[in-house]
Parts: sequence; C-alpha cells; structure tokens
Amino acid sequence: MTLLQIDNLSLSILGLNILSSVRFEVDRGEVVGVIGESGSGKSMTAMSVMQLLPHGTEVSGSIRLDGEELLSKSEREMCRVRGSDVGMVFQEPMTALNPVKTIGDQVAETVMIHKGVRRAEALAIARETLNRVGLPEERFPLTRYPHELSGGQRQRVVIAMAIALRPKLLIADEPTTALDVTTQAQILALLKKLVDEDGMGLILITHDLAVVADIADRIVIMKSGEVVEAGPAVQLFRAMQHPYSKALMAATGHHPVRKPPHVALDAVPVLEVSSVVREYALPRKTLFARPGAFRAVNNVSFKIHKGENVGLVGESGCGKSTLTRAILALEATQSGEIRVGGELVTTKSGASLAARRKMQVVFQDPFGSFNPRHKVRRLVTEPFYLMGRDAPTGAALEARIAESLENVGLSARDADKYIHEFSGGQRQRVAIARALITHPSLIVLDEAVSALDVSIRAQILDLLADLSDRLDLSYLFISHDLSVVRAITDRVMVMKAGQIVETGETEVVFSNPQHDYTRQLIAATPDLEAALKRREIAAA
Amino acid sequence: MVPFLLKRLISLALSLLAASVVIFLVLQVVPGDPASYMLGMNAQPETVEALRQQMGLNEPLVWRYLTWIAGLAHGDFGISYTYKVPTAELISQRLWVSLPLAVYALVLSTLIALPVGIIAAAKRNTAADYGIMGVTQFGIAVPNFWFAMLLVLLFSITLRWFSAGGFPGWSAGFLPAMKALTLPAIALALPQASILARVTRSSLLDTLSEDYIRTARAKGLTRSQTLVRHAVRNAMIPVLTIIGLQFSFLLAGAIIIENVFYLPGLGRLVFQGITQRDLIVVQSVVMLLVFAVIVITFLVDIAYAVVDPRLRSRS
Amino acid sequence: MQEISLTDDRRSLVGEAFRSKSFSLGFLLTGAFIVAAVLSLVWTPYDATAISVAEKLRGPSAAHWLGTDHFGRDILSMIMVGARTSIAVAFVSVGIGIAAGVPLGLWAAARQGSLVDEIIMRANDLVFAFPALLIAILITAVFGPGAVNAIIAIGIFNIPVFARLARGAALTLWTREYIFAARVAGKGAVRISAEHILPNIMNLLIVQGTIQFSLGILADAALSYVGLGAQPPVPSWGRMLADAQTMISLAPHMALFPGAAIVLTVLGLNLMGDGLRDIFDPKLRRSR
Amino acid sequence: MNRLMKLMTTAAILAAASAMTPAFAANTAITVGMVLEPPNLDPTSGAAAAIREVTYANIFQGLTRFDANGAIIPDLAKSWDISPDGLTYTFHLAKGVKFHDGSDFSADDVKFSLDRARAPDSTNAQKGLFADIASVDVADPLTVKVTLKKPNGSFLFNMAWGDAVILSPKSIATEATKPVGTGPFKFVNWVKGDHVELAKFDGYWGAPAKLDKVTFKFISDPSAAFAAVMAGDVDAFPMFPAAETLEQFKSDPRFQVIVGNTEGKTILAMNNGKKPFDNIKVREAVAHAINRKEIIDGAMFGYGTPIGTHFSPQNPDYVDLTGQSNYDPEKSKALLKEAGYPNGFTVSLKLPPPPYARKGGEIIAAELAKVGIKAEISNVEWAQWLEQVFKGKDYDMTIIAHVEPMDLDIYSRDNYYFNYKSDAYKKIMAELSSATEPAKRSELLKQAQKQIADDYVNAFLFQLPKTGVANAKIVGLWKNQPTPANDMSEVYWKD
Repeated sequence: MTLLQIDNLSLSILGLNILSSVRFEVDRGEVVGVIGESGSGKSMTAMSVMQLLPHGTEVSGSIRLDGEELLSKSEREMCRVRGSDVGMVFQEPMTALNPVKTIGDQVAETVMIHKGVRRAEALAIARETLNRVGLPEERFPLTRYPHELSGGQRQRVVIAMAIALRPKLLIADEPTTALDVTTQAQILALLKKLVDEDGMGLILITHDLAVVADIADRIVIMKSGEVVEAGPAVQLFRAMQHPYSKALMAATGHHPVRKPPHVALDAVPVLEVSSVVREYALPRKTLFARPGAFRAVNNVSFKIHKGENVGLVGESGCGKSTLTRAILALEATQSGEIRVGGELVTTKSGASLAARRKMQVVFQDPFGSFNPRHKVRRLVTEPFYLMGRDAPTGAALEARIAESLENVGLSARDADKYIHEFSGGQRQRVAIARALITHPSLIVLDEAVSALDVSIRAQILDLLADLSDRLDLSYLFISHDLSVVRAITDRVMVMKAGQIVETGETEVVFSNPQHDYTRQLIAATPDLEAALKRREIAAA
Repeated sequence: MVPFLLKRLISLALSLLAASVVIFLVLQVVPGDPASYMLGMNAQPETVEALRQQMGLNEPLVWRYLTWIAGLAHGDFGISYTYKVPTAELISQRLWVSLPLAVYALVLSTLIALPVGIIAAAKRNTAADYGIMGVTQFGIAVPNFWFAMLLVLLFSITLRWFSAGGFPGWSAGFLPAMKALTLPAIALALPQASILARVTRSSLLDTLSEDYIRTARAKGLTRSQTLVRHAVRNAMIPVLTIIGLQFSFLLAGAIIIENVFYLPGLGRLVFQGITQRDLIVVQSVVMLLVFAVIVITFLVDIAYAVVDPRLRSRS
Repeated sequence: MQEISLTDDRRSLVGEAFRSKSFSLGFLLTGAFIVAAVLSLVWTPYDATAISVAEKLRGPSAAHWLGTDHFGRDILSMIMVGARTSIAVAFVSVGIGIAAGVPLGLWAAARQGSLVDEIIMRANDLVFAFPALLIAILITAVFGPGAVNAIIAIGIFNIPVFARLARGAALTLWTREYIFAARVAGKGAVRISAEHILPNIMNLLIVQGTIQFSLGILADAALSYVGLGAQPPVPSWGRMLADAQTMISLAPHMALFPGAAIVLTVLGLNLMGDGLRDIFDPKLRRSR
Repeated sequence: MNRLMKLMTTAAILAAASAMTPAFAANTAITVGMVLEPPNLDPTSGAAAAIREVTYANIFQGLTRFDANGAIIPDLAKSWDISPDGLTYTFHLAKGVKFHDGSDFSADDVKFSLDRARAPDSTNAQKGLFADIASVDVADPLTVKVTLKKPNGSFLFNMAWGDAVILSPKSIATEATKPVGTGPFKFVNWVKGDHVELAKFDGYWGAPAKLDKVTFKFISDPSAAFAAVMAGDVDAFPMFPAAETLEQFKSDPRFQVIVGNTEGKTILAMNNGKKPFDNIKVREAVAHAINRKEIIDGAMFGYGTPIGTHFSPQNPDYVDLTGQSNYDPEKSKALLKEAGYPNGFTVSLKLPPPPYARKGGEIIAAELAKVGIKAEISNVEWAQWLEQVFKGKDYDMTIIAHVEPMDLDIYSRDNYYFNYKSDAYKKIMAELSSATEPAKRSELLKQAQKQIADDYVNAFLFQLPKTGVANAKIVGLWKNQPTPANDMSEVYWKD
C-alpha cells in the first residue's frame, strides 16, 4: 500500500477553483518533487494533506495516509495526525519560528503535544533531534532563541520540529527558496539523509526543477491547479510529454542567444570603481568604548567597459547590495571613487546628475518598484528629471516613450495604463523601459529577474540580451543566482565578505574556478543537466 | 544591556529636563497672581506685595526655576501658596486617591478587555465578534464624563446604591473607600476597556496570521492550544504599550471624572491649582505626571525586553 | 500567488466604500450631523440663543422635540448649532495636526537617524508625555477660553500623532524600490516626499484623520464641559452637558440628548474610519 | 381573645422598642456640606470665605462677633468702655478662656493678634479694618486698651470680622493647617479634598456646644450635593448649590429648606471710566434693559431679592430704589438714542466662575441684545478676574457679588474698578465716617444709596440668597449670612 494516495482532489476557495482532480502518490522512503510556478496549486495541495486550509475552502476527492482517509477526519483527529504522522517544513525560516520561545521548547512542544510526556523527557528528545539535524549541543543549546540563529540554522530547527516524532510523511514547501545556495545544498542533503534514515516519504515542493533533480525519486509537475505530468524523475526529465513541462524544462536552463560582445577596451570605461570602502558603525559595546565598524565593502575596484556585461555574484550579506547602492550614489562611501563614463557619481555637492544620466537601474521587485498612483507614462519618464531643461517635451517626449516601450516589447498605448494592470513580467519590462528612456550607457540590474517565475525569467533574459546587442548597452548584473549570471554576462566577479575574491571571463570562471569559495558556490548551485548525468551514471 | 539602560536613562533625564523648562515657562505666562487671588477684593496693595514677598514670587525667574529644580532633585516640591503646606505632602495625599483609582480602573479595564478581545479574535467574523466590536465602538464613542453622569443618575439618584461623589478617605476603611471609587473607576474603565479590547483583538489577529502560528498548527496543536501557547504572548506587546499609555492617562486624565465625582485626586488638585494660581503645585504635579509617563514608557520598554528575547539581546 | 498591491484601486473607491457596512452606517450618522450643522446656518426650529425663562426645563413635546433647557432654550436648535461648533473645532484641529505633523514626520523620515529626526521624535514623545487635558486647560488659562484656543489646544496634540504616523509610513516607503528609482533619477528628498511618499500615505492619513476627528469631537466636548470651549451664548455640546449635570434629576432629557449627539457623531466617524481602513487595506480586502 | 391579646402585647412591645431606638442614638454629630474647600484654615491671611465658614465662631473668636441677624455682640470681650472722644476702647476680657492647646488666653494674645494684623508685613486680607488703630496696650491680663487715630463709628463692627479673630502666638506657625483657637470646637482632622472634622472642646469657657462632632464635607458639584443630601450623607447644606432642586426638598418632610439673605450685593458693574459707559445715559439705558425677575428666575431659580442700589435689603436703612431702574426696554432704547447710540454698540462682558455670574450673564447678554447692545461673553477664572477686571480695570461690564457687609465706601475709593468719580458721594462718605449719632448715620446711608442709584454707577441686580437645606430635625442653623460663617455652637438635633 502506498503511504500517501491523493485522488481526484479538487479544491475551491469562495467559489474560486484552485485545484482540479489532482492525483499522485508517495511511497515510504520516496522523495516526490512537486514542481510548479506561482499559482500552480502546489502549496495548496500540501496544505490539503495537512488540512490547514483557509476559511471558505471546499475540498472533494480523497487523501489517504496509510489507507486512512484524511478528508473525513475531524479537526481533533487531524491534530493527532499533524506533527506526529505528517510533518511540514515551510519556505520562510525567518518567520516560521515563534520569536519568543527557545528552540528547545519549540521542538519539545511537538513531543509533548503528541506523547504527553513530561517536559524533561520531551527536551531530551528535542536535544537528540536537534543533534540529528546538525545542530550540536555545544554550539546550539536548547536555550537558544530563533533570532540568534542564521536562516539555514533556523530551517534546521523547523525540520527538527517536523521530524521529532519520526513522521511517516514529511512535506517540505519550498524549504530552500529563501536560502543561499550553499545553505540550500546542505538542507537538501539533510532532508535526503533523514528520508534515508527514517524511511519516511518526502514531498518536496519547489518552483525550481534543478533543486529536485538530484534527490527526487519521482516528479509531479503542476500547472493551474492540475497535474500535467508525473513520473519517475530521470525518465520524466529525459522524455517530457506535456508542452508545459517541456517549456518549463527549456526555461530552466535557458541561455539567451547572444552575439559576441565588442568590448571597447580603449575608450573611457562606462563604470570605474576604485578602492571603494563602505563602513557601518556598530553599536557601542560599553558606554565609553569607541564604536566598532563593520566593513560592508572592503577596498573594491573594477571597471566595466562599453558593450560589456558584467556579473556580480555573492551570497546574502556579502556586500553586493551596499556596493550597488554606492554605485547608484544612494549611499556615501568612506573612501575610493566611483566614476560613470568618467564622471564622479558623488561630488562635494552631492550626487552628480551628469553621471547619473548615463546610468539607470532595474530593481528586483516588479511590484514594489513603481509608484502605484502614477500611470506608465509618468513612471517611465521619471529619469528625465535628470536632464532638467534638456528633457524632451511634446512630440519628442511621446516618441521617446513609445520608443522605450516598444523596445521592451510593450506598445505605446500602454503608456496610459496604471501599473496594476500589468503582470509581474510585464512590470519588469516597464522597469527596463524606464531604464532605457534616457539612453544610458550602463544599466545596473539588481537581482532583476530573481523574483520571476522561470518561464517569465527566460523571456526577460532574452529581452535583456537582445537590448544589449541592439543598443550597445553595458550591464552590471547583480544576482545571487549563478545560473542566471552565467547565462547573460561576459565577465563575472565573485564577492565575499566585502571583497571581490575572483573575477574573470564568465565561462572561464565557471568551468575552472580558482578561489575556494567560487568552487563551493558552483558546486552548491543546482544544475539540472549535471544532476541528471550523475544519476544516469549511478543508475548504469 | 547595561549600556542600553544607561543610554535610555540619559535620554530620559534629558527629556525630563526639557519638560521641566517647558512646564516652568508655560506657567510663567499664565496671567493672574496667586497673592491677589488669596487676598480677595478688599486687600490693600501693600498686603498683596507682602504676601508675594513671603511666597518668594519676587525672586528672579531663573532663580525660582533653579530653586524649584534643586528642590525637586531631593524630593522637596516647595510650599503650596494657597494650602501653605509642603506640595509634596499635598501630592502624596492626592496620590492616595488617584493612584488607587487609576489602578482600579486599569484592572477593571484589563480584566474586561483582554478576555473579550481574545474571544473576539478567536471567534473572528462570528456573531460574538460582531457583537463585541459593536459594543466597543459605543464604548469608545461615549464621553466618560457623560457616562459618569448616567451612572450617577442610575446608581446614585435612582437606585441609591452608591453615593454620588466624595471620598471618605482610607481611614474610613478599605471597603467604603473602594465603594466610593467604584463608579468613577467604571466610568474611566469603559472607554479604556473598549480601546484595549480592540487593540487586543487586532493584535491577536495580526499574530494569528504569522507564519509561526501555521508552524504550530502543523505540529499538531489545536486552535486553542496555538492561541494560548503561541499567539497571546506575542500579541501582548502592542497591548502592553496601550496599557502603559492608559495608566499614565488614567493618572492625569481623570481630572474630569474626579470633578464629576468630587474626588480629591491629583487631577482636581492641579485643576484647583490652576484656578487659584497655585503655580508651584501645578508645575510640580504636571512635572510628576510627565515623569510618570516617561518612566512608564521606560518600564514598558523593559517589559518588552522581558516578553521579547530579540530586544533583550539587541542592546 | 495573486497580485497584491498597496494602494492600487483608484477606480471604484466610492463604490467600494459604500459596499462596506461600517462605512455606510458611519457616513450616514456623520452625514446627518454635518447636514444638521450646515442647516443650522440658515435655519433652526428656534433661535438657539433665545432665552424664555417661562418655558424652562420642558420635556420633549411637539413644540420642542427635544425639550428645553434651564433658560427655556430649544435643545434641538442648540444641538444643531452645537454640531457646527464641535465639527468646526475638531476639523480645524485635525487640519493643524496634519498641516504641521505630516511635514515634520516626512522630514524626520527623509533624514532618518539624523539629529533632525532625533529632535523631532523626542519632541513628539515629550508632547505625548504631557497630560493633554491639563495642558489644554493651561493653554486656555493663558489665552482665555474660546473655540479658537480649544482648537489650538487640541491641534497641538494632533501634531505628534500625524508626525509619528507619517514618519512610520514614510520610512517603509523609503525602502521601496520606486523610491530608489526616484533617487536614481536624481530627485531630492522634498520632491520625493511630495511626489511619491505623500500620495501613498494619504490613505493612512485619511483613516487617522477620521479617528482624530472623532477624538477631536470628544476633546472639544470635554473642554467645553469644563467651560473652556466655545463661549456662551454660542451653544456647545460639552457645555450643554455641564449645564445639564446640575439638573440631572430634574430634567434628564437635558443630559441625554446632547450626550447622544456626541456618541452618535463619534460613533459615525469611527465607523467611517474603520470602513475606510478595511477598504484601503488590501490584506483585509482580500479576506472579505 | 387570648390570641388577640398576645398579638396586641407583641405589637406594643415592638412599638415601644422602635420608639426607643432614637433615644439610644441621640444624635450629637452633624455633617455640614460646603461647596468650596478652604485652601487653608487661617482666616487672618486669606480672603476665601470658606475659611470663615469652617472656623468662624467654631474654632476662632474675636473681641466681638456677629450674631445670626448681623448684630454686634460681645465675644471674648465681655464688655467694653469707649472714651468720650471715641478714641480709646477698653475691652474687658472673659475669664477662664483657654486655647485648644490648653494654654490660657490673656490680653497679650489680643495685643499680639491685632499688632500682627496691622504690621507692615501683614498678609491680612482685610488690613483696612485695622488701619485706624494707633496702639494696643495691655492694662492687665484681662483688660486691653485700643487707641484709635481718629474716631471710627464702625470699630466694634470691624472687630467682629473673621479676619480680626484672636490667635495664640504659640500656634501661629501652624494655624493654616492645624488651627488653634478659643472657640467651642477644636480642630481634629482635615482630609484634604474631602472634609474637615471638628470636635467639641471640653475646656470651652462659655456655654458648651450641644454637638460632639462637626464634619464639614466639601462637595462642589450640584448633583453630587443633591444626592448627598438626599442620601443623608450630609445633614445640612447651608449654601446649597443646586437651588433648582429646592422645590423637591420642600415637598419632602424629611427636610427643611432655609432661605435667607447673604450680604452679597450682586451687580452688573460697568466701567464708568470707559466709553460708552462714561455716559450716564448709557448706564441708565443698561439699567432699564435688565429684567431682574427674569434673571432671578432663570439664574437663581426664583431665589434672591431684587435691589436698586448697593445695600442689603435686610438692613433697616435700606431704601428700595428698584423702581428707578425698572425693566423698560423702550425707555432703554430711547436713552441709547439720546446718548448717540441708536444702533447700540458692542462691549465685553467678563464673567467670573460663580453660577450667579455665569448663568446671569447669559440672560443679561440676551436682554441687552434686545435693546441693541451686543455683550460678548468671556468667562474668566477668579485669578484672571482679579487681575484683569479688579486690578487692571480692563473690562466693559462684569457681574459680581460684593459680599462684604456695609461696603458703600468702595464707591468713594479712588482707583476702584468701577472708575466712578463723584465728589458729592465722597462728601457723604466723609460725613458718615465721622458721624456717630444713629439718626444722622441712617440719613447719610440713605443719601449714599440714592446717590449711586441716581448716577446709575452699576446696574444693581439682586441680593445673593442663602438657600440652604437641612434635615428637618436640625435646629439652630442661621437663616441669613451676615458674615461668612457656619456657627455650630447653638445647633442641635431635636428628637
């Protein structure tokens, strides 16, 4: 008998259909990857198993765990199932833990709720479980509070809570999405280890095919509340049937076609960063001690030439965001110079308009980067403020708006819409249109595709590649995602602890990393193709 | 923690200093002379002058300020102009009415508001929730002095269960004294309880939408277990702020209620002080109230740190 | 994942508003009093200041719907004119709070962490620390009682409310990417505050404004109850209650009607505020 | 039959028992309500009437005193001789008088008290009472000789004021909070903001008080006062603040309502030194525009005697001049026209806190409006009133009750806030102060009353009533209030 059997599961919230006839199964000791983009219903499927659904939800079909129908269980009965038979791990480790309780208490709570044991006993089990998930007693006593742990460590605590009673089934909903790549690799390894040790079933929900490629035994691909394709992992990856699966697969490893760049090494560099230092004051340790300083950017120098796309990669906290803000003259530096097209971005009298005119930016969040009260016309023309009286007016202005909207694949008519009328991908196009409107020589792309679904991401990457070729633009492409950087840049810089540890031609760095850290990063980055090859070799 | 406390204490002292200057200066521009007030219409000018001299009103401004502050520093609030007793004594007498009244009202309001707010949140969007929220809407809209009048009309004039005002003193016994404070405390507590219940509800709803609540549910906790073990304590932070603010409000804001029920509290003292131009009393009481608010805010901050370990270690 | 945005819906806000039961009821109540106040400019059943001692302390009747007071004045007329005073005092004092508080808050937010920010916020805390009613009494002791001084006294305490609100909301917005975009476009703090921040905190200001408005009505009632609001013969709700207090056993109607007027107006404003908050808050809107 | 007998005996026993109950609880304690709490209890250094209402004739005594009808009678001085030139008063003091602290009272205490009151650094609110004293000499422990600078017809009257009581030098420093006097009651306790408690002084030299305990309870809120009396928390409220509820007490057999007069002459004062009130026609117009009955009905609930001049109607020398300033709006309008104000004018009307002023002011403003005078009301506190109106003379009109008895001389004072200047009136006053012959004095007093009425110095409204309510069983309360006092020495409960 299979461990979990989902049959014909349909679900609607206040009349809105979320899931229709979902069907898949999970066996003991089996890892099932459930893959889908936003709105595919993958999380709602998981919550249906847990029976933790919002008010006004109607469910039909069947979910059987070990042969027992979960949908017909009462709330009281479900409470006994949750945490005991089925554990769950969530996406956001930063908020998934109660901030005012110690990690020991939180793990022990699972035990006490279900086993009715005394606190001391529950704490002993909690200790043991934390050891299992890689939080040894010396460094992680039970009395730690969540805020004293890093994101990865917190995720381990959440996992410990979910597996403390060795459940039959573990559901992990995007467990690594909020984590850095190296941490992601560790958490995935931990989950795999736990599955092997306890023989439990694991549903691993993710939007990223590459994440599950290594460990999933079977794959379920969902779209708009339906399962479009399911099957054993390697076979399914190698022989996709459904067009959506194929598109998803293609988008995941998408490399836009790019012309070889013609880099003008002799001209004035579009961006020149020399010996930049940015420090933050730390709070005083004692009242009279001098406050210490944290060096977020430590003596960084580099150049970007005309026509060149340069990537800046690093994990969270490495200083790449601070560096970006410094380049954009949004933040002061303690020493060093930043020049755009030969002009200092920050002069004594503040940020230089002349330098800024040559540089534009595209941010990560397609929802937060526009004032919701303005129309697209006003949004995309905002950079003209930099040109003061030189800004075009009248017909010239209309032409520029049309030009930049059309450049990004929108139409001139879109200028009179509000931003909420656009989808996430379209908004990112508007953001690019805004960046293009002053005809800059450099565009800073700050995690510009990170928030997008893979298929949309592929389209935007194509657009960026195309623009760079056509308009002879230079990009500074900042991202934590190595695969994306690899796809779009000519040169890459790897940043760690405020310093650039390695720099070089993208392909050279990726195929032959020199620095230990670079190697670590590359090894940790999920790579679908490589993973499949490994598994095929192992199988053979 | 220690540097954090020190820093807070320094800013606290600076605030108090600023407050004392503001209070002192404001009172200097209040027209009217305490000496003339005391001596009435038939007084001769030189008599008034003699009294002013005796009260120390003829000293230079800065000197009076410094004497006052220096006195405050070691608990000497000066001698009341009209009552002719040490202001500290007056204040401590009145505090024995205002403080118990504030505590009484606060206890009432908290005892009513917390359960009610929690029930409303737990039973969100049910008839109970709508009912509770409707009643609290009314509670907020009712001016407390009007409510007090209605209480007097019902309980004192019609039913004669309580006396319509006055305070027999604690020497009359605990129960009679508490009885005299009951109607005023109810009048004060109703709007406060309404506000507190609403804050409790919305804070709890916010907490209930947190991720860790979902985590707790996934662990197998029932709804009520989750509420008790995870939500309530976390939701208490904003509630604590409001309770702190309310306490300081009750201490000072009861002026009108003290007037309606003729309670010899701090509010009345300062109100009388203003009409009698007994400015030394007024400035001392206002200073004391400001001090109380600032200290309570400080204590609430510390209470946060107790409730929330994140704040404990941040410093 | 559905698309959510903070302040998107501009199209059918009015329609949306009246779908909210709270808002509609609140609008109705508040509207009734505003209409009464406006109407009182041109017509009241009787002259609200006309004394007719012979007809004093009459209960509600066909001639005097809400009865007469201790001078024989018509209570309905007095409530209508009193609505005018109360609403005007509360409205202007909220205006003072917004006019002074919002720029201060925006300024503090734009210079977060600087000395200016520190001074503005500490000054705010200080104002909050003062017992409001006492200070209002002191202010009127200095300048004399009257509607204008009541406005000033209430207005002063509205300033920190709006300053804090504006600062808090603006601080969140300053981390929004569209603000970064505007900064990259070279716009200064003043321009950004006016162009991007202010319009996007308007919703919050409107909600808070409604609540402060209702608190202003209560504060005005309290002040005029202790004799510090609008001066006689101009009727004010608080003073009507103060007059009624001595007669509460003789003529309870004198206390009931003005009190009810205060409660209903404040209730109306609060309901409107609640309704508006629900409408503006997309989190709540989704869940409905 | 047997059963009936039994029943009847039981009833008789019950009746007897219930009849006896009051006898067991012979009531010797009284709680007296007062509107205002005294700021302190030293009548020699503050003007507040409340101080006297607690202490006068209860704790403190003077050489002479007022009786219930305002007549001057001996007190600590059991008799006196006046020298023929009227300059020397020899007071013979009562024997066996003790202060509450147990020390003996003697002529030295009299000298001390009078000298203290007239010293240059004295803070006595009525220092003028002592202005004519040249010297005070102790002849022997029971005789004091007071020498005046000039004859003063009202010297004995002056010595009866609460401000002229005799204190002990030993307790002078704590008089404000723990008063020590020679009266029938001694101070026990003061719960600030609520009540002052007095107890019978066993060492009293005169007829002992009938009550053992007197509590003065302070209740300023009229509805609280009403409820307190109704509930029996307060036994007597001599100056009851809620006159509107007196009808209710009148119809209730448990209570007696005592309505009398105070010395408070309530006037609408006009600034004679300022336009438009420098014009007598305008002042007369104001006087005719005012309907005293409406004011008394509307503001005082019908209590109060109309007056036409600045003099108490209960005084035998009072002249009723109300007809001279009768309510006649038409005449008022005509006068305004004559004075050059056909369309009236706008003036300020400053109102101090007492209800007679605040309520009366509203009615007067409405009445003045009918003849075209727009009076803009501004409510002021006492301190402001003293500062702006009384001291600064910065006002157009105000309403105020002058509570000092026999204060006609204020109209002769230069620089008084009325800004009234009349040589004719000054002459009358000068004659009065040296006149000793009763008939002559009476004639001069009448002339003075007429003079200010003819000059329409102020609009004279009504004599402030003393509206009291008390338990029907209380006997001995004053009806009138010739001076602020609640004399408890004669009060007792009848059964």
